[in-house]
Amino acid sequence: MDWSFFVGHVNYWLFVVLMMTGLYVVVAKGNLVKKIVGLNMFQTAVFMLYISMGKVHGGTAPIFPTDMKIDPATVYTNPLPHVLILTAIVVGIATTALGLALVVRIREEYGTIEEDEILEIEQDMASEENRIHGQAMGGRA
Amino acid sequence: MATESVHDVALTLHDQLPILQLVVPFLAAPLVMVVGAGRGVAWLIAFLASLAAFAISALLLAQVIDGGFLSYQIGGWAPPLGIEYRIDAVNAFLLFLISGVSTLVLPFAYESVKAEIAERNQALFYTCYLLCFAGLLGVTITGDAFNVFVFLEISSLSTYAIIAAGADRDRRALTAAYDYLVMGTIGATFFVIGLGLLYMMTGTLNMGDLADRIAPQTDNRTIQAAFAFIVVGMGLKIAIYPLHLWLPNAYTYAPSAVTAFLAATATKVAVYVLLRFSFSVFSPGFAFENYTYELIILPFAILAMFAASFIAIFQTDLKRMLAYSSIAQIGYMLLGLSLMNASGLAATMVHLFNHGITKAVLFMGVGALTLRAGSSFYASIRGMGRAMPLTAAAMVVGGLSLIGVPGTAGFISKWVLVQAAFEKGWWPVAFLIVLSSLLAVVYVWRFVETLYLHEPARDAAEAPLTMVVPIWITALACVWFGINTDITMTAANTAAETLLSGSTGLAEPSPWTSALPAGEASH
Amino acid sequence: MLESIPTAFLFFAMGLLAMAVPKGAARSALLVVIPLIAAWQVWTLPEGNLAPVTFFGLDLELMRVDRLSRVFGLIFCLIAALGNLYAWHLKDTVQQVAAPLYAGSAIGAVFAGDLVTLFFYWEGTAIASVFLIWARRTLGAYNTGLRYLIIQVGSGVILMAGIALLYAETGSIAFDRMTLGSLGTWCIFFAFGIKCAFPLLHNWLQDAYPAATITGTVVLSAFTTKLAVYALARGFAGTEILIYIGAIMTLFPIFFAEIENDMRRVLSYSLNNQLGFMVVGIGVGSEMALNGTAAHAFVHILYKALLFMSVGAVLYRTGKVKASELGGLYRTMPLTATFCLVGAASISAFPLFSGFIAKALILDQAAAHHHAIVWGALVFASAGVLSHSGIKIPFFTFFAHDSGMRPKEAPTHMLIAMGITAFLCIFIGVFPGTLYAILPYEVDYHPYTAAHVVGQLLLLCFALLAFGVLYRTGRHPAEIRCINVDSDVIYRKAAPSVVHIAARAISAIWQAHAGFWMRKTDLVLRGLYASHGPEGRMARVWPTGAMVLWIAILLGVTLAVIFVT
Amino acid sequence: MSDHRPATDDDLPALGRLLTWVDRPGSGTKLFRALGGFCAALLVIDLLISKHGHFHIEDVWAFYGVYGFLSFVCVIYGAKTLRFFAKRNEDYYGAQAIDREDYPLDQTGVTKEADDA
Repeated sequence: MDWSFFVGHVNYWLFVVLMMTGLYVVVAKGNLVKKIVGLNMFQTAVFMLYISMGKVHGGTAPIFPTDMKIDPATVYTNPLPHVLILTAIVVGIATTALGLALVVRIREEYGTIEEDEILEIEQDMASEENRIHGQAMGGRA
Repeated sequence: MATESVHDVALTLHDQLPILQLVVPFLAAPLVMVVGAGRGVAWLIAFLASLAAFAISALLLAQVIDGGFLSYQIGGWAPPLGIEYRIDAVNAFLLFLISGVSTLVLPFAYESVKAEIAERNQALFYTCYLLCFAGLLGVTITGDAFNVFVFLEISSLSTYAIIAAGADRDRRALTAAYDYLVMGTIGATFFVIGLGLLYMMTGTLNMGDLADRIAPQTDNRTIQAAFAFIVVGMGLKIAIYPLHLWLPNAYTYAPSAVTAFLAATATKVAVYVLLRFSFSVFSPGFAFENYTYELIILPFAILAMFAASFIAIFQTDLKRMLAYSSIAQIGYMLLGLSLMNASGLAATMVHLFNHGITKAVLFMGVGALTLRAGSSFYASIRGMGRAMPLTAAAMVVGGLSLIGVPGTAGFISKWVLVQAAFEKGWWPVAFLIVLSSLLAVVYVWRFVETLYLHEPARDAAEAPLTMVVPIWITALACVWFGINTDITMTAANTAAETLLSGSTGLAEPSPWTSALPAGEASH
Repeated sequence: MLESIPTAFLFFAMGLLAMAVPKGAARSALLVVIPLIAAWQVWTLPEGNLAPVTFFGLDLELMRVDRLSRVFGLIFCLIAALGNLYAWHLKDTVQQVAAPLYAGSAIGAVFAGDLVTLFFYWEGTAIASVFLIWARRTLGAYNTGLRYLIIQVGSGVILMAGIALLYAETGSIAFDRMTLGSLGTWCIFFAFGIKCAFPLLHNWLQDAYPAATITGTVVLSAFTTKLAVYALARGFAGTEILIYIGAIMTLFPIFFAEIENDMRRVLSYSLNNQLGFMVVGIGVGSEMALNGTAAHAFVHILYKALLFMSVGAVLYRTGKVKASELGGLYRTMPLTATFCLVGAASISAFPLFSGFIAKALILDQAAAHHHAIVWGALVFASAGVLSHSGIKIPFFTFFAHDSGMRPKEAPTHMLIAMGITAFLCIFIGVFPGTLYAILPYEVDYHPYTAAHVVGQLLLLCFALLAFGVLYRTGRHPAEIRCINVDSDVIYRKAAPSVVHIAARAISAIWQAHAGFWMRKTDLVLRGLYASHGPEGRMARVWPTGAMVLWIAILLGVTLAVIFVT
Repeated sequence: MSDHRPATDDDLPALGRLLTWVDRPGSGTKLFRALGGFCAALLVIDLLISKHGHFHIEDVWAFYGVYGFLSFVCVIYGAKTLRFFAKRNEDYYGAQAIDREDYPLDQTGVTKEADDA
């Protein structure tokens, strides 16, 4: 693994770093909004992977001249991954919006957006249910 | 650089069936929102769209049940550049299941949604439901790998929304939806990373074309990594055992109709995608696949069969119990898959279908009980077998099918699965399948006992007819497909053969196939 | 329309309908009319495989109609109607549902074209029929029923094993002629043999039939064993060992019947003896011999039912069925006595009665194929039949010493049922052509030759003479209260003793270990609950982060597995 | 039970009354003699008809008669011997066997009659 290999794949290294950072945020942060942010970083890493993949060395923007006289020597960058990622970006925005909307609703219902506090509330609810229904089932639940 | 338009003559409506399958529910979704005011209308539009989709899927299945496939080119753009819808026995069978279940769940949903979701949200609910439905159909029908991702996200996003709609009854629906959103997004993103890696190596996204181009470079690490990403990403959607953690809460706190629909379809679609990629895109002969299945999927499948069943036994909530039972049943499907032989695949396919209808009966039954008893805890549904004889009897049928009692659909799939294990010579696995069925006996007996052998906890009327009728149609389907295996086994066997024969390649050779050498697109 | 419904389904529908229709005349009428419709259907069905079904990739044939299955199907339908007419007075849903299901299973089995269908119906007869025994609703009947059920279901299990072995060997489940040789065919043969009451496998019959209800025994006597005869005729015609098995079957029950006190058990032994004739016919296996078997089964179902009906009528009127308690009933039950005499004459094969024209076919064939010893045994058995069924049944029930009982004549519907059956016995005896016409093969035989008639009369009349001499000199065995042990002593007495001793030994060992294992099991259950219970580690709600971590771990493992291998 | 009915012959059904002949003193002997006569007649007829049995012994005069007589005697003495070995009390198989219990009277017509009376 020499220097040129490292430089030649710099977009992948950045992709890996960004992806892992995103995942780490999702795993490590207890704040629900921060988790969404982590998720966003994670997705952005993928956008980067795709977009950098479409780049062809020495290629120009894939726009045809208006007279449609195309020089066969011209190298174009592959536009397809870019187009794909446009869709993925839309998906990402939708996910973020929905996620944040859920966070708002959770804040309304639980009064907090810290995961450990929410879990504690839910654990209490579950224990209470088990107590009630466990007894009702003759302790066999 | 337009590709040539393939068809000069106008297509008949019949030729347009593949796109109609998708377009009908898709267009119905905004329509529901526009007319939203009267919920009866919203429901009616959703139901009609679903019914139409069901009819279309039946027509499609009839065309491909004996083998062969239909290829539909969106906008007349030829694959691999254009998006192709490719229908063979495998996905036609699944389309049939999805639209069938939806058509049965919607009549049930009418009363259930009225009781469980605030009135102002109901039109939005049906919109999301239709989007989810259309998304699932889209994932199944398309022959384009990236298209799978797009539809997957459409169905997922709407799924998060309709799960969260259960918050009117229990606020934990919100956290369930949030968890599912985080997990689902990561899963889908893994999937799309896998696609990116594949695209990098092949320069194409059409499944048939992908298969042709992957075949010569199976030793490539990038291809192998792509496989790992796709398996894990889809595994999350399937709820493979350690990745199942989103499922119990999502199923438990979602509105009853949503649970019935999702349990019968969503995970099944994910299994389908895994099958499609494992067999049609990557070909079944790849050594790395075999190892993945034998060393990772198989142990977790068996673990799921037992651990999830044990959890199910100890539950206090019937709905949650059924959710865990679903995880166990997914274990059976993955087991069939990891056998990697024709009968194993047939078992997976037939179990997809049979478990789909079985769970539809049970979750609809739970929905009806919840409507009358207020919750699905064992304590509140005690003795309801006497108050709601029709619903309870149908649930017993579903329970028998879940166990795999002869004469029910569940028996057929387990029978085929055990046979497949024998065929492979995996006697211990066959033994484990039977053993885990005994656990199913325990948890099914628990709810049957609760329903029948206790003094009723409350007075309640039988569920409304709009619920009882779809429940019973599905219950009878459980029995029918347990006795008459013509449709299911033929379709499953054809599907297994189709999958095992690997990719069929592109529908029509196109100049683009040769014009784009593999790997060129990645600098 | 009727062609498309397998006949068995008509009976099953009848069973279900019987549950819906209120007790009384309507239900009783239903139970008589539908078998008649079924009989008409069987009569008019074309030959061929009428209801092919695919199940699990197996091609099943639910309705294989040919001449052999038709004659059995016909008599089964007919006797179902007569039996139900005899049971007109019943107001017992259990019996009125079990009887049609039982008859339907037997008919379904007769028309089964493949072994899998046969197996299902085979078990169906076992399970449905036991309710006719349990319907007596006494502890004794319950125990007997259990024994009966175990043996009958056991026969089905062995059949299943045989079918599986045969399928593994030949890849076919067709129910056609088989040759003994492989383990599979031996299993099937053995299963048939149990239902056919082969020697030493026979005792379930004498155990169970006297335990059933009055009307139940009539129905029972018709189906199970004759179904087995049909199955043997279909599968093992011409198997030589059957000739000797059959010969033994004709002989040994005679002696038991002679000293048995319970009249219905006498008839059960007699039934066993008659089966022997049919089995010999199957063993000979020629077309005429098979005709003889079919004819004998046909007439035997009628006269055996008639005898059970007349004894049943006595039981119905007096509550007693033991020879030592009966006698002299002809005074008040003369019609029943007459019908009983008709049945007795038929089974003894007096000329002009149905037994004469059917048994002759088998005897003739045994002789024609030079089985001299077997032939001698059959003639001996013919005289023996006279001793118990021909003389003992009518004589000690209706004549002999007066028991002092003056019961009423049997109820009208029983008389009608017996009358019709008796009429059929005589009609077939007088016009043998009517029966010969529906037999599986062309019949070229004339029973009424001078030599045959005189020979038969000599045999029977001298036997009667012998009875006269022995009875008048007090040498005929007295009718006393007792039972006689048969092979059932093995499983009713010896085996339980052995089991008892073994059980005590085992329980001693168990006591020592049970405590230990109970504690272990308890620990395991507690452990499972702790981890898998609602609040256990495995079932708790996990933080999102932990779930995501799982994804990462699984991805890592998958990648590692793929790259390493 | 049915014993409450007066046992005079006049109450019997016609056919039953007719049949009481067999119980008259001497009737048994008459019947036995008639049977003997019939057997003798059969033996005579057996001389006259031509027989073509499968076995030669069938064609011997009175073969079937002798065989029938001897068979019957064998059956009776065989049965008596068997009884010597096989006979047991009715409670041999314990109290829970049908041999010990009466047929449940409520399933017969007996109780109904008793009610009528």
